[in-house]
Amino acid sequence: MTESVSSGGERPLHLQLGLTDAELEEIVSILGREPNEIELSMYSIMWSEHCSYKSSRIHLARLPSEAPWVVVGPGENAGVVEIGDGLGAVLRIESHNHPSAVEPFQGAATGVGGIIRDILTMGARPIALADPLRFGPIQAETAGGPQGVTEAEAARNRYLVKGVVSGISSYGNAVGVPTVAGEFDFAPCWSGNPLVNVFCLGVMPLDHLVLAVAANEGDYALLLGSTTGRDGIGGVSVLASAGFDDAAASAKRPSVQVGDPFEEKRVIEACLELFEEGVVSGIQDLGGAGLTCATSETAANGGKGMRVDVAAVGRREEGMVPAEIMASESQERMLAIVAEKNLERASAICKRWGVTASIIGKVVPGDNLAVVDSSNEAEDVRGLGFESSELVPVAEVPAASLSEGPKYERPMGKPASIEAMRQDSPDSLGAGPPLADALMNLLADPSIGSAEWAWRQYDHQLFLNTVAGPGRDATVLRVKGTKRALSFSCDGKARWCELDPRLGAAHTVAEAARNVATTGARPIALVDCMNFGNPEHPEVMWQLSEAVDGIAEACRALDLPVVGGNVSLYNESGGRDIWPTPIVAVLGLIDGLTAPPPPMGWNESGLSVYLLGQTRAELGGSAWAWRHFTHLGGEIPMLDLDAERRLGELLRTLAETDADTRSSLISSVHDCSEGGLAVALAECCIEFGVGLAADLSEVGELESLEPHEALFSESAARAVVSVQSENEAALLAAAHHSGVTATYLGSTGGNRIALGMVDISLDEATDAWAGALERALR
Amino acid sequence: MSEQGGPLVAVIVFPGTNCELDVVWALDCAGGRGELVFHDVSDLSRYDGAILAGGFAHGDYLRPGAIARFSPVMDGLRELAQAGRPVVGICNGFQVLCEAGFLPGALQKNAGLTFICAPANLKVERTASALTSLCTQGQILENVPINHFEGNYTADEATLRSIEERGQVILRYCGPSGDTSEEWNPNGSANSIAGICNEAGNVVGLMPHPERAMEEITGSTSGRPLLESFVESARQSHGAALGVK
Amino acid sequence: MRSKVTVLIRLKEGILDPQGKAIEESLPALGYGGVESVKVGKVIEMIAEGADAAEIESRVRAMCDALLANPVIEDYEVELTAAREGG
Amino acid sequence: MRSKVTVLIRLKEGILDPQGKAIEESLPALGYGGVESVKVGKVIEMIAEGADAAEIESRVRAMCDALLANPVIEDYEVELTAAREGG
Ligand SMILES: Nc1ncnc2c1ncn2[C@@H]1O[C@H](COP(=O)(O)OP(=O)(O)O)[C@@H](O)[C@H]1O
Ligand SMILES: [Mg+2]
Repeated sequence: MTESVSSGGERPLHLQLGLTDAELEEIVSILGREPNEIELSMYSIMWSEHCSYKSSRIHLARLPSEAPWVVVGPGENAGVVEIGDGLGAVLRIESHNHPSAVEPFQGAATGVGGIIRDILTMGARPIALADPLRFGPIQAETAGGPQGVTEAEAARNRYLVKGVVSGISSYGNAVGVPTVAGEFDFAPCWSGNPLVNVFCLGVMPLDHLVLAVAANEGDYALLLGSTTGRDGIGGVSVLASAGFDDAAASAKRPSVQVGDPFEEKRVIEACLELFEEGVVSGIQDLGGAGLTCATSETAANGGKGMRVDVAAVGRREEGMVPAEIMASESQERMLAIVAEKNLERASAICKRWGVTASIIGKVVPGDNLAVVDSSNEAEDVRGLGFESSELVPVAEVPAASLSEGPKYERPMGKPASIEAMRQDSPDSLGAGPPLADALMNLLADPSIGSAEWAWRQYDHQLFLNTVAGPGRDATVLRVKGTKRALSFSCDGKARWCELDPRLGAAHTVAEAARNVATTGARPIALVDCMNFGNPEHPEVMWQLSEAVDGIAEACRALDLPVVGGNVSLYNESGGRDIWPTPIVAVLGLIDGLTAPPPPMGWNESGLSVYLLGQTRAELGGSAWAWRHFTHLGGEIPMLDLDAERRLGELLRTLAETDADTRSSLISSVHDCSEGGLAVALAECCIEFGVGLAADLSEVGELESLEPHEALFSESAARAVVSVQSENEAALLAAAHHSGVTATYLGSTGGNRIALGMVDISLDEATDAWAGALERALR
Repeated sequence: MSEQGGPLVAVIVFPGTNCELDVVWALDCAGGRGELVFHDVSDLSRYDGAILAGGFAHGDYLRPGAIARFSPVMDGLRELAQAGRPVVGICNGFQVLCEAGFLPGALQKNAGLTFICAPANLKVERTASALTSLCTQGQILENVPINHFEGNYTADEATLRSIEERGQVILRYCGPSGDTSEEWNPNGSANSIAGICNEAGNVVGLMPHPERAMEEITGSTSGRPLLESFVESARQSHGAALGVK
Repeated sequence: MRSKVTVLIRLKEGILDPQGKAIEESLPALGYGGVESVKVGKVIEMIAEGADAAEIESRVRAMCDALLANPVIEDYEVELTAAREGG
Repeated sequence: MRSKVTVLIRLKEGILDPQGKAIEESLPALGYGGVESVKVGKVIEMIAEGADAAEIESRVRAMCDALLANPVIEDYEVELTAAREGG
């Protein structure tokens, strides 16, 4: 926000700050008086969409969040689930969409920094990051991109992609948390409003769990880390919670924040040592709404009051007023609540790591957050305003009223266009281009082809946990000191959600869970990032509500508790709302990992290849229709959650590694998703450069399929496996036992991807797929 | 040497270092015993050798290793080096050793100007060093991860000539069959240099991360001969005189 | 005309400079006190060929906007020094 | 005396400059021809306090030798501009 809080302007201050008249009335009734300017600014940032979830809260409440293994569910900085051996896995997903649209490198970098602090705040060492990303097309229509995309637009999107990826690389690598997974998708709806979501995973001894509470009177509030500047002031309400066009984006430029991974690294190590020594009684990261949020939430959670002296806050800019200090979103800061007897130890630990720690507040009786400013007091009192009850606060409000915020039940309405879209079946498209061309095109599509260009720039091995790294259906990380491993996958299916947000969101969950199952893991928790358009549009609220129900339904069916998430609204591009883009991350647990799980592809000749699951004529919302016709219409594939569940269980049994032989029943496993069976088979060939001779005429025993349907249909609940001939009988028995159809497709070998109805060169396919993203970015 | 287990190795931690726990883990795999030593410690006399772990000491701000080289621990490292005990800098540690003048040359940004985290093949060019004594001349170590933005080894002509003549290059990037031509050079390093040593061979710097290639389950065991050589030379230098006695 | 061109690129006022900060913090320990507000920027030098000084300058400015600087967080300055051969 | 000090750090002649090379190679594709010998260096600015200009300059040179530049591959230049307050 560029206007200063005290500036008059013609419009009343509360409106300038983004509060409505009704919200102002609510504040007056809470306080029993008119708020002053500082109080008003504190309410405005805390009651922004980004901090208060005012439009989404009533819907999020419908997500199932309980399971016996959930230690901390939604509502805290991150979810915590028990994984055995006294350990907990800590997970969270966040978005940094709007900052990344303005400055892709720093926007993505500070997004990484922010999510890491959320994990750290629980008491855990952050051990892995993942970045699901969405951008506008990076190829103009003339270069094979979707219809209507100009070269200028594509060039801008390429700039955003490169900036975001190098921001993630630069910050993530330097801060010392490996980035082990990610995801790309491209479509016009994200042009100018990229989605930069970040997932972070931590592991901790459960007895180190710390919460964001200030429950003991007399404890001190220590601000750790970076100095406080004007950067990001109002970033929450302006950058993250309002749609913007190009002109406004330029006006907001000065509030761009720069990440300092070195400071964050020191903060991580210092905090882990503080936890190890048990010297903090509560801790909260400073993210959106800065000190206002951290102080009010810890006090409210502890049922206490807090007194904060802004004069004690170390600043890097001159002339900052209290409202600015309380609102600043300067990065790389944490608020630790420390008992007096532990102050010395805490300071010593911070000093050793070169982390500045200043006492800025104190836990006091009552339930108010009181802000004092002792900068003009005598020297012996200056910076110690939290100790004296004489100083008159410059702001004083009930702490809980800031963090609770309003709750809206915004009007909802099904988009008028949706029925027409669903009726526009892909049947009208005919058989499309020649099958070989279609397959090559899909492999070369940057949404489908290899993302190695990106993950080569990410340190994905640090901590020596990465057993299956980026590029796989799911990432597998061993948990050192135990026999266990964690597996996770991030997924989003926006095209499907645009056609049917409820079913599409449910599919998203199913796909992530299936990915995790291919590594032999049992899904145990989910976090979601709800990226949607303008909540003031009833269509968007309908999409959000439907998507929540879809996620809830799938989670219930698959026994998956939702342990946290994030909501990002006002994502618009060219005045149009983005496709509804819920992104989920599913975490799975492997109890005994003795060897890497089977790879996605086959690495030898002579293996038998089977398709598990059933194929229907389901091209609605498919990559095939989109890639060749920029067509989005028809019904999306059906979802049989029971079939997903049975397939998941089967995959787990098949992929499990035997402790003695250190091998599993199957030689490879890969699920079918974007691009259907043909793309899945091609990817299996590409991984180790071993071809396939198959016959797909048996595919689709339920209905007779056209060749392009057999190849590119995106029916759910399917996977491709390969087995040694001596294991075929066991595979078939296991599939039969799980009630999963297994169809023999052919056997591995050679240098062709020969699928009967189509036959392409493995070398050419490899080249198309491996260079897809890098070529498009040139 | 420690009572239990192998030689005791100081694993140096600067603020911003991030591979220290990995190096301790890998030393354990190689039969040594790593102990974290913070950069403010200057007496390393109880250690049989030292490894400067990778990461981003002081954020790599200004230049990688530029600020780190002023830490008190550098005195201790100098003493170890002079006493002939093995001192190895991995990645960021290599950058620190060059900045501090333990090793010639400097490391610049990769020729492709992007960070690279990828497997590389290495050819052993000299076996008389703390890191390669158990290797054979010309041995190819497959799939040893590299993970850096500034790993492009640079030196002026005269320096390059001198280190080549004195056989100070211990590892070069190569293809699967040992071809060290430009085609296999991932970062533009002069003469495809991946690692060098001092004349005595006890001070070594390399960009690749042998500690990431110690176990089948994480993808490669090609780092083992390197770290096992290191542990062996630490074992042999146990008790070597420190300073002028 | 051939001219040597120097472009100085600096972070805008108010934008955090982590490098400058790290250098400033480390100087006192190395015995170099009395220094503050350390900022790190880039200098790009090149030889440019053009019709005249004005034409060269405007072309280099366009290059700065498009590629050399990040206008969101950086300012730049372009200076032409005496026309000369070599770099 | 307080003075603003500017330090220019450049790669030595003959040392390959990957950044400069990358910029030089990408310019023609963006429609900016007629440019060669692109070199990228650093500019470090600071406010230094000292007895007089000579004392400040020699102290900054010492900082360059010790920390700011890497003598193996870099050269530097120190310039004191008008004494002034603020950064
Ligand atoms: N879509 C969602 N699904 C589940 N939980 C959510 C969702 N969005 C937000 N939450 C939960 O609401 C809480 C508040 O989120 P937020 O204010 O973004 O936290 P922080 O201030 O730490 O960034 C978190 O516990 C988060 O997990
Ligand atoms: Mg938080």
